[in-house]
Order: sequence, then C-alpha cells, then structure tokens
Amino acid sequence: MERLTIAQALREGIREEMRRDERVFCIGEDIGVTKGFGGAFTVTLGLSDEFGHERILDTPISETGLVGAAIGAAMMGLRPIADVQYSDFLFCAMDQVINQAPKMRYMSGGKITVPMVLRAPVGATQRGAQHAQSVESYFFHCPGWKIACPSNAYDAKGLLKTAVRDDNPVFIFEHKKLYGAKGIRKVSGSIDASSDIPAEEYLIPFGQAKILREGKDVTILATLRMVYESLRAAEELASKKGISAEVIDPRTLIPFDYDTLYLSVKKTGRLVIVHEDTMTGGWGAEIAARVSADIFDCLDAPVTRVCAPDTPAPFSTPLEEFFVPDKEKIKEAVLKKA
Amino acid sequence: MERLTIAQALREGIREEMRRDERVFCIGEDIGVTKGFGGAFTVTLGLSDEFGHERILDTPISETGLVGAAIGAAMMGLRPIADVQYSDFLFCAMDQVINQAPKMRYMSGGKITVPMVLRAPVGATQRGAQHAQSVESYFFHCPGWKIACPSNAYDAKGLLKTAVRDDNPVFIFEHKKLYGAKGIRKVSGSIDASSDIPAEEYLIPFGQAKILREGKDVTILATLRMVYESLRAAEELASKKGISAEVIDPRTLIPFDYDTLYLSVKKTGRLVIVHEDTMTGGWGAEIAARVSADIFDCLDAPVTRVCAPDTPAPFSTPLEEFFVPDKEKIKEAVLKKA
Amino acid sequence: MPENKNIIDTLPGDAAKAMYRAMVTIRQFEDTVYYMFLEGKLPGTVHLYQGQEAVAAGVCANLRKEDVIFSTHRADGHAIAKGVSLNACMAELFGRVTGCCKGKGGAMHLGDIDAGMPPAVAIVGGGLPMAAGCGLAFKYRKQDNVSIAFFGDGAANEGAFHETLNMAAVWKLPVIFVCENNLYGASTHVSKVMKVENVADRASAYGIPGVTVDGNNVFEVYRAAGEAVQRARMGGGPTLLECKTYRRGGHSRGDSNLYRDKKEEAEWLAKDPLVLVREKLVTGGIITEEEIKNIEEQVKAEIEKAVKFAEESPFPAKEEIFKDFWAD
Amino acid sequence: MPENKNIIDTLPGDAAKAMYRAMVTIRQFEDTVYYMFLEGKLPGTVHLYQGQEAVAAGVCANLRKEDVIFSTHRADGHAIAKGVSLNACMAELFGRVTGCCKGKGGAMHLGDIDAGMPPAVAIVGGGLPMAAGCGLAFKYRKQDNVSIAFFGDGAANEGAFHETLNMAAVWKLPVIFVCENNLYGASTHVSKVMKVENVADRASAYGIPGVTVDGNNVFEVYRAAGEAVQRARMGGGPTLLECKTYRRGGHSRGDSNLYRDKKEEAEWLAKDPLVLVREKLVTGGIITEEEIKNIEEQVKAEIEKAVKFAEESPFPAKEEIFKDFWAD
Ligand SMILES: Cc1ncc(C[n+]2csc(CCOP(=O)(O)OP(=O)(O)O)c2C)c(N)n1
Ligand SMILES: Cc1ncc(C[n+]2csc(CCOP(=O)(O)OP(=O)(O)O)c2C)c(N)n1
Ligand SMILES: [Mg+2]
Ligand SMILES: [Mg+2]
Repeated sequence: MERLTIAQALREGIREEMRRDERVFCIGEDIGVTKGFGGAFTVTLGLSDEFGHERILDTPISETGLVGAAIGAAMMGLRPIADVQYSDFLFCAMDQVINQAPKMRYMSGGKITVPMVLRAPVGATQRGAQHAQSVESYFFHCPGWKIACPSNAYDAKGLLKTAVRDDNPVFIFEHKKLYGAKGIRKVSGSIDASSDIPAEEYLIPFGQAKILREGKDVTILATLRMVYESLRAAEELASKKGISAEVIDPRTLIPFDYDTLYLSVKKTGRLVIVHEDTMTGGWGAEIAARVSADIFDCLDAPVTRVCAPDTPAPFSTPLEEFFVPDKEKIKEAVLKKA
Repeated sequence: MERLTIAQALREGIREEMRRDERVFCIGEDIGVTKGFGGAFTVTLGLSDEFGHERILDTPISETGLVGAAIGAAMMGLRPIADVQYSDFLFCAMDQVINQAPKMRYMSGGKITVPMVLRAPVGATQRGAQHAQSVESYFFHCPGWKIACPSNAYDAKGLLKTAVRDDNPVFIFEHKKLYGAKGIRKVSGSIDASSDIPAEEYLIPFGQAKILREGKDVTILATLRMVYESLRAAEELASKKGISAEVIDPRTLIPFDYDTLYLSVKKTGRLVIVHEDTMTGGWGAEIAARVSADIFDCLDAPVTRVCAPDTPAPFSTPLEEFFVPDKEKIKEAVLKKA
Repeated sequence: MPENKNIIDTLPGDAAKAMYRAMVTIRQFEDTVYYMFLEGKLPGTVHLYQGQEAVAAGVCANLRKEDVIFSTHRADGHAIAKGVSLNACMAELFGRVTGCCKGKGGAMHLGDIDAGMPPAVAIVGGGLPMAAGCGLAFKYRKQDNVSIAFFGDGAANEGAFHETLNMAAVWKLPVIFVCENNLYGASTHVSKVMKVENVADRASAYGIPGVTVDGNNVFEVYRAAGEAVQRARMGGGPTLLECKTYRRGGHSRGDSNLYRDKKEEAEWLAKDPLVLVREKLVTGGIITEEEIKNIEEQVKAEIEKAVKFAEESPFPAKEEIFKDFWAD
Repeated sequence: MPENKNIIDTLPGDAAKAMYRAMVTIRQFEDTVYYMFLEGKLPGTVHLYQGQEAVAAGVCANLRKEDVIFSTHRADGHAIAKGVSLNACMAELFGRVTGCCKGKGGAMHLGDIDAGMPPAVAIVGGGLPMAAGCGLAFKYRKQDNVSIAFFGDGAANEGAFHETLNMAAVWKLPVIFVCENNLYGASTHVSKVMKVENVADRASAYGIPGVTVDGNNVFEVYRAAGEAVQRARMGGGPTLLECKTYRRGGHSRGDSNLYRDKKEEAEWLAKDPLVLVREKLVTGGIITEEEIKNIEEQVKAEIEKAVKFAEESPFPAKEEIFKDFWAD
C-alpha cells in the first residue's frame, strides 16, 4: 500500500506494463528528455532512465505524425502509449484519430488490430480557450474508440493497465487539476485525487461504474473533476437539505455501464448529469437521451445536465470559475427538480 | 422561376453574393480549374469564367492551410466561402476548425469577426468509411459555428446567402445524394431535391424550421437526405396504418428552432429524430435530451432516434444500405412507440 | 534522369519477367475494372492505375512478403504488385464477402495485411504517418524489413507529408516514401500548387536523400527503389523517391481529363510503360514474343477467373455490419 | 551570418532608438511579469520573451500600423513591439476587463487588432495558416501591407508550417515567416527533432528565399526583415526568415532549464541582445549613456503604471461570459 497521486499512479501503471510487455512503449512530446519534465504533467518522469529513449520516445511537435506513428506501430503489433500535452492539441491529429485509428480494423474486415492508448489531459486551468477544453464528447461520438476518464489514482492505474492490454484504440482523458503534480508542474486549483495503491497488481475492467456515495433521492452522474464537485454538493445537500444523493462515476464512457446507472435511477427517480465540457452535444446529452428513452417510466423528473455554457473557455479567473460547473450549480440543479 | 438542383442553386447563390459583394470569394481544391469539375460536386462549375481565378481560388491539397487561410482572410474583412470535397477531410483541418475559427472572436474580446462559410458534403455513397461520414455532430458540439443543412435547392440557396452575410463562421453541410449533379459527377442513388427558384432574390433566416408535412400523431424531425426517407415513411404510415406524421426539417442545427419543434411535439406527444450520422453522441441526442427535459410532461412516449449504427460506414452495397437509415426503419420506430 | 543501360543485364531474367507480368496484370486488371464500372457492375467510384504500372511493379519487386506497403485511393496497382490475391481484390471491388476486406473496405481501401498491405488510406497523405509507425515497429524490433508509403504529387502538399518525413528522418526509420508524381492532383496541375520542380527536391528539408526517376521505366524505378530499400534495411534511414509518371485515364470514374494540356498528354501517352518494358525485354533478349503472348493470355485467364469469382461470391449478410469492428 | 557594419550608420537614429526602447520595454515588462507571477498575482502560466527581444523589435520596426502580425504562446514581446498598449497587455495578463482582450484571451492570446495584432495563437504552428490568409486579404485588395507570422523552431515541424509556406509561395503572398529559433521547443533541443542545421534551409522546398540571421543582433534582424518586408510589399512573395536566439529564462512558469547544456547556455547568455544593442548604440554614437538611463527610467515608470492600471482594474462581471461571442 502506497499513497500515490494520479500522475504517479499512471507512471507506475506504465512502468509495470512496460516491464511486463516489451511491445509497450511511450511516444509523445517532451516525455523522455533527460532532466526534462516527463511530459506536460510529469507522468513519464524518470521512465527513460529505466527504459531508454527508444521506449520513451520524444517526438517533434507533430501531432499528426506522432499519433499516426503510434497507429502504424500498433497495426504492426506494438502497443504504443501516445500522449498529447493538452487534449486541445488532438485537433491537430484529428484525421489520424477519427479517420484512421478507429476505422482501420473495420476496413480490413477484422484482420488488423490497433492496440494503442492515447492519453490526453483535459480541463480548464486559467490558460485560455486553447488549453482548456474537455474534449471527450468529440471522441465519444466516433465509433471505434474506448474512453476511460479516471477520477482518482486507483482508477487511473487500473484503467491504464486495462487500456494497454486492450486490442482496441483507447483514450484516457486525465484531468489537469487531478494529477497532483508537485513542484513546478503543479496546477493551481488542484484537487487531491491520490489513492492508496495496493502493492499487488490490479486491473479495472472497462464498463464498470463506481458508486461513490449511496443515496436514494437523486442520482448524480459525473466524471473527472466533476466527481469532486458532485460529492461536495451531495454532502451539503445531505447536511443542509436532507436530500440523499447517489454519486456515480462511470469511469469509462465507452463502454458505458448503463446497468449501474439505470439501477440507481430506478431507485432515485431522478438524474443529474455533470460534465466540465460544454453542454450542447456533449456526452451528457446521449446519457440523458437514453435514460429518458429506456427508463422513461421510472423518471420522476426530467433529466438535468450541469455543464459548461456553450462558449469558448474564458481566461479571466472569475469567468473561468463561472464557466466550470461547481458544487453550487449542481446543488441548484438538484434543488430545482426536487 | 426556374427549376434548379441543389448544386445549381448553390452556384447561383454564390454567384449572386459574389456579384453583390466584392469581398466574397471561394477557396478550395479543384473548384476553379479551367475545364475542371467545379469542385467535387460541380457547385462552382463555370464560376471562374465570370469571376477569375483570384476569386475562385484553387488550392493545393492542404486542408489546414486552406481553411486557415479562409479564417485569416475573414478576420481581415473578406468573406470567404471555403469548401472541402468530402466532409471527412475536415478532420485534416480540425485545429483551424475547432481551435481557431470559432474562438477567435471570443478570445479577442469581441473585436474580431470571422465571417466565413465552410461547405462540406456529407453522406454515404458506396465509397467506404473515409468518404461516407455525416459529421455535423462534431461541429454541433463546438460553440461558435452556426450550422445549416439544406434538404432542397430552395433552402440551399437561401441558407447559403444568409450564411455569406452572417458575421460568424457558418457550416453548410450538403448531402452528396441531393446535389442533383448530372453527367460524370452524378452520384448513384441520388434523390431529386430540385426546387423552383424564384427569379427575385430571397434569403432564409437561420433558426426557422420548416414543417414539410402536417400531422397529429407523431413528429418526425429529420435533415438532409433523411427528410426524404421520413416523408416517404410518413406517406406510407398514413396510407397503410392511418398514422398521421408531422415531418419537420430544422434547416439549421445551430441556431435550432426549438419553438417549432416543441409546438409540434406538444401537439403529437411523440418524437422520432432521424439522422444519417451514427447514433451515440449525435446531434439527435441533444434534441432528445432537451425535448425530454423541457417538455417532459407533453411526451406520451419516449423520444426515439433512428440513426446509423455505431460503426464505421461499410463499403458493400447491402451493408451500406443497412447502415443508412431508411423509411422502413423510420416506420418501425414510429410503429414501435405508437 | 540518365538511364542505366546495364540494369536489364544485371537483373536476373526471372525478376524482369516477374515485373513485366505484374505490369501486365495491373493493366489488364484495370482495363477490366473500368469496363465493369462502365457496365454498372461496380459500386461507388474507381481510381485507376493505367500508366503508372512501372512504379508499383518496380518498387514491389524489391520487397519481401514481410515488408509492408501503404497505399492510397489509387490502390489496385499496389495491391497486385504486393501480391494481394486477384480474386480477393476483384471481389472487394464488387463488395463481396470474399473480398480482401470482406467487402467492408472497398475500392479505396484494398489491402490484405497477410500480403503485407494494410487497407489503403483514402485520405490524401493520411497513410504516411502510419507508414512511419510501421517502420518504427520494424526498427523497434530490429527487423530488417522496410515500410513503403506510396502517395501522389498532391499528397506532398499535406501537412502529414512534412511531419512524417521529418520524423522518419530524425529517427532514421526504414521507410521509402514513393511519390508517384503523375502531374495532377485530381484536376490540378502540380505546377499550380508547388513551386519546386520535383517533389524529391523537398528531401533536403529533412536531410534525407531525394531521388527523381522516370516512373514509366520499370528498370529505373526498380534500381532506385532497390538502393533505397537496401539503405533502409541497413539502418541508413528513409529515402524520398519520386517517380514521374502519368495517368492514362481520368482521375476517377468518368473523368475525361479535359483540363489536361493536349500536347503534354500526347507526349506522356506515347511513353506507355508497358510498351517500353516490352520493347526493352525483347530487345535485351530477356523475353520472346511468344512468352509475352503466353503471359498476356495467362493473365487474361486469371482476371477472367477473378471476375467470375467476384461475381459468384455472395454479398455480406446484414449482420456482418456489426462484425470485425471491436477486437476482443 | 556576416554582420553588416553599416546598418547602424544608415539607420536613422530615431529608428535605432525606437528599437532600443522597444527592447528595453519588453525586457522590463517580462522581468516584471515574472516577478508578478512568482508573487502569485498572475493566473495560469507565462511564456517569457527575455533574450529574444531583438527579434520582435527588429522585425516590427519595419512595419506600419496596418501591417498585421500573428503571434504565439510567447506573445508579450510581439505585442509590445507592434504597439499594443502596455496597460492593456498587463491588464490582460491579470485577467481584467480592461485587458486587450477584455480578460477573455489571456497570456497566450494577447493581441489587439487595432494595433495590427489579432489574438496570439497558442496552438504551435496554428497561427501560420491565418497569417497567410491575412496576406491573401492584402493581396486580394491590392494593399501593399504585409502579414508577419512569428513562430518557434518547434513549430517548424508542424504540418501547418508546410502547408502554409507552400500556399504562400504558390500565391506569392506578402507574408514573412519569422522563425525564432531559440534552440528548444519546450525541453526538446532542435537537433533532436530536425536534421537540417537551419530552419531557413527548408525555404528551398517551397521555392522561396530563406535567410538565417543572428536573432540577438537587432540590426541584423532589422535589415533582413526589412528586405523581406520590402520584397513582400512589392509583390515578390514570402520569405522565411530565421532568427537564431535563446531564451534567457525557462520555457514557461518555473522551468529552470535543467535540460539545457550548460556550455551552450553560458555562450548564449553572454550574448544578451540588450547588452549588444546598447554597446553598439553607444559605440556608434547614436545614443548617450544618459539617454539610456532616461529611457530605462521612462520605461520603468510606464510599466509601473501598467501594473497599477492592471491591479486597479476590475475583473469582468460574470455575465461577460456570454458576451463577445456571437457577432450580430
Ligand atoms: C485529405 C484529402 N483531401 C482531398 C481528397 C480528395 N482527393 C482524392 S484523390 C485527390 C487527388 C490526389 O492527388 P495525388 O496525391 O497526386 O494522387 P493521384 O490521384 O494523382 O494518384 C483528391 C484531392 C482526399 N481524398 N483527401
Ligand atoms: C499543437 C501544439 N502542440 C504542443 C503544444 C505545447 N507547447 C507549447 S509551447 C511548446 C514548444 C514550442 O516550441 P517553439 O515553437 O520552438 O516555441 P518557443 O516556445 O521556443 O518559443 C509546446 C510543445 C502546443 N501549444 N500546441
Ligand atoms: Mg497525382
Ligand atoms: Mg523554440
């Protein structure tokens, strides 16, 4: 048992997988530079000491190139873990991410696999509109990617290891304010998402949501940083309003654990979905649409969503604070429908 | 009054706007080549004869470059109409499309405008997974783009002219099987979407849906080619099952005419949403979520969606026919909930 | 482009004949596909390879089965030269379940990884980064295989070209970038979209060798590709090999090339790679007229067989749509 | 990089002083910003420009107000040199409503189109295509203005670089591509990600002039940029101008450059562009020690004023979030 941050837990997960399987390697910008940062958020810090620069491969600033190289290597049987420093930069690699990786197996009639992991940090951190996006929904819409979004170190490690062993392309969206990076790479406004990590190896299967707090009056579905805002909202709702909220973290968006969610909503009759991404066309819409259709009769109130407003992310601190959903807005949403 | 196909109507719309306003120009691949195709679907055929090659500007095969150039030119006060030959290629320009065009005005504190039009053909036409996508939903999710999707020549011309005069970036998604291109550029399986086009100038405001068929039992919301499948389904439902379906074409997805839709659903109590794009995370999810939330009490049955399955588009004709939603599936969806 | 007079002499007769046969096969295959397309038997569109046969044949003659090629929307020639079964290619074009991609890929995605060819990539330039990744995998595993990226002159203006050549150069990957410069990207002449004379002139921007050859001369292509392949196998890194060539037909479907300069067209069409190779093989005494006739007839039979195979093959069942998608 | 001994002589004294003043302003501004950042007064991160002042100052001294520059995440120097108000720059860094982007853009998006600078683009390489579009607009309207794209060595490996330079070359756009080669893209040394010695060597791939100058010598930058600007204004098309320079500080925030070679660092830090320019101006008799002191003090006062302005400015109200978004 050891207390690790998400950045550390991911690092240990990568280390274990790279020790276990020679085909696993990391590819990205600034990830293995000697005396460097270990990637934008220290996740790969020190790994090139153990594995060398061929397996912790620094690239030019060429997102299309590096993501495409990962896809090609995966098609040939390696198991790359690629990363982009901020998820906003995925748009520079979008042809590879949308047109190639998730379609290659299908187009080959099932002959090819693309066992790659693509890590991408999301979330607003006072850096303006091009370093703030939560982009999960774009990929949620693209058939062929699995999507993990760990909210704590335990999940991060377990999901990463599962991702590396999956034969499909897998996204891991990590929240910048949850990494727990220390020192110069620390992000202000960080939340402690560290966990006790067992000494023994463990994997977390995809498609298994976690009920973080049991409740009976309303279900709150949230990912990443929004999990913490939701838990805080739930506590205050309980202590101040006597409302018992169940908080669920789906942990993976594709596959999505509808079973756990539906069971919960059948019990509570109410659902609030929370994501940091903007509302219109976000993944929350899909869940809301499905819940509203599949268990229509179990709903005591319409499904509500708490999301960022449909604007680019503003820079100024008070604006960004207003942009990102928080416990107050979640409470409001719960109270409005209660 | 003249009967025009969508390709012709768009061409006339572009011609009128270019005559009216010197700042309007077209930029894209193969759009103005002498004795060439006039773009992938003949929309700009012959325009370089009238306007010259500076205003019908052929580009290298460089989607990032050409879309970015359009953005930059728009920022400086020109009014570019850019096009990519197939909407799938937008992913090659995605940084410009997602990170730049729709954020530039906001980041400037409102000082800059980006008055550009981006035309992109969608829909499956037996060309396999990389030439078949209906990509509207990716951009529907990105705050900052307006989105038009005309289903007939009349709308195409009116919406295009409105788009050119809008000070925001505007997408026009056009369906390959609706262009009505003749001769060598004809797409097999095409549907007649031609209209009588008035001799006088007209514009169609954004955010005004059109009720294509009145009905009282169920509302069918559909865009582009799916409008035709929905109308056929509605006819058969009427003649064979005595079900009266109202068919609505929103014409623009952003802004979206919720008023017209809600009024209809309040009357019918039922909604079926049809789009050619894959289901999960498609724009239909947002509409379903909003309808389910906003007029929850008016719904007699859960909102249903008829969409492509969550796979890449297959090539083989019978598979593609099964992939693309059709009148049978729409009828099924209506009957299931009836 | 000085011609190496000795290449035919030094080339084993079998290799020369094999290349010739590949070229004949491609030509006949494409002629047949075009006929089928006009007959309305093939769905979608076609991008045919007539006129460029020497490139696929000359490059692939240097390859082992385990070497891998990445192709484009214009994939037939590459598939045939790399040894994807004619039956499976034809059946794929027909969208049959017996196709090399089970009918799921289609004309622009021909390929069979068992023959060393993943599905062709129909996004212009989109295959290059993956080709580099394939080379990376070879290098990672210390295999002396090579990865080939075929692409057109038009693709050389895509950002993916730049990023990939740079990456491959920096990492010294065993990748040959084979640019088939047929002077047009769709209807656009290369001179309108590129100020340099040769695509290969861009190699210097990445510090790698750039070579331009007559892409209608299979022996020149063979030799230049051979050098590049050899260098790559030995750890010498990538090469940008440009083959100047010309489409005999339109860009796709019913395109009749109205935008092409008639003088340019006449000059290039006169340099038919099949006529050229045949002449040289006969003059060089490598092959007899009779052998030529035999090859042509054998190929004809094979292609007829492939058409028959395709036409008699079933379409995939509807449930197939959900298969071959997720790996598990 | 031979130094033109005459440049100072031929340069009007006012122009030289103006450049010097711009450099001093940038240096003091950046020093202050860093201090503020360490004090916890600034949100997010900073990418500072100390060491590269000669580039922004030397290039922008050739520009008119109506010429337009496109910048990057490292935007302060460009904004100041182009004449964006110091108050508005500082207030933007503080996220105040009086900032040049009303607090909505932030440190990586400084800019003010009224001064000829749209919001800086924080996507590496992402500004280049728009800079070409701006040049296209000038050409379209037959204005003799120029568009400047500032970018780093790291950006030269992005696909956007390639597509844009090619487009600008083919269309002969009035764009100067100014590469500030400070030897690092974040922590990555240029030699690890590029095999050519100079970024400007890549100009030949597009058939345009490529020039490499000492980016720490403002007079060299001024002259080379002047030539390029002149050519562009006259319809001669784009230039790739590479300025070799060096960051005095870290890439961002608290980066302490541990990955940099200490010898390399010492050599470059010894070539402080501000020291160099001061020496030359004094030796050349263009400026007196006293004038230098005056300028420094005036600038100091201006920057203090800017900080005060920023600190006293209000934050935007929450409703501001929905404003300045849709144009209507
Ligand atoms: C990214 C992208 N842009 C545009 C197209 C449409 N398109 C298909 S082939 C082609 C021309 C390609 O030219 P080139 O690379 O020279 O290959 P060629 O067709 O001559 O073999 C174009 C523009 C595409 N498939 N992908
Ligand atoms: C597309 C993209 N990839 C990566 C980054 C992260 N990033 C920000 S600055 C930087 C280094 C840029 O290097 P260079 O272009 O040389 O500019 P410099 O910082 O040296 O001024 C990186 C990798 C980014 N902002 N955008
Ligand atoms: Mg070509
Ligand atoms: Mg740099």
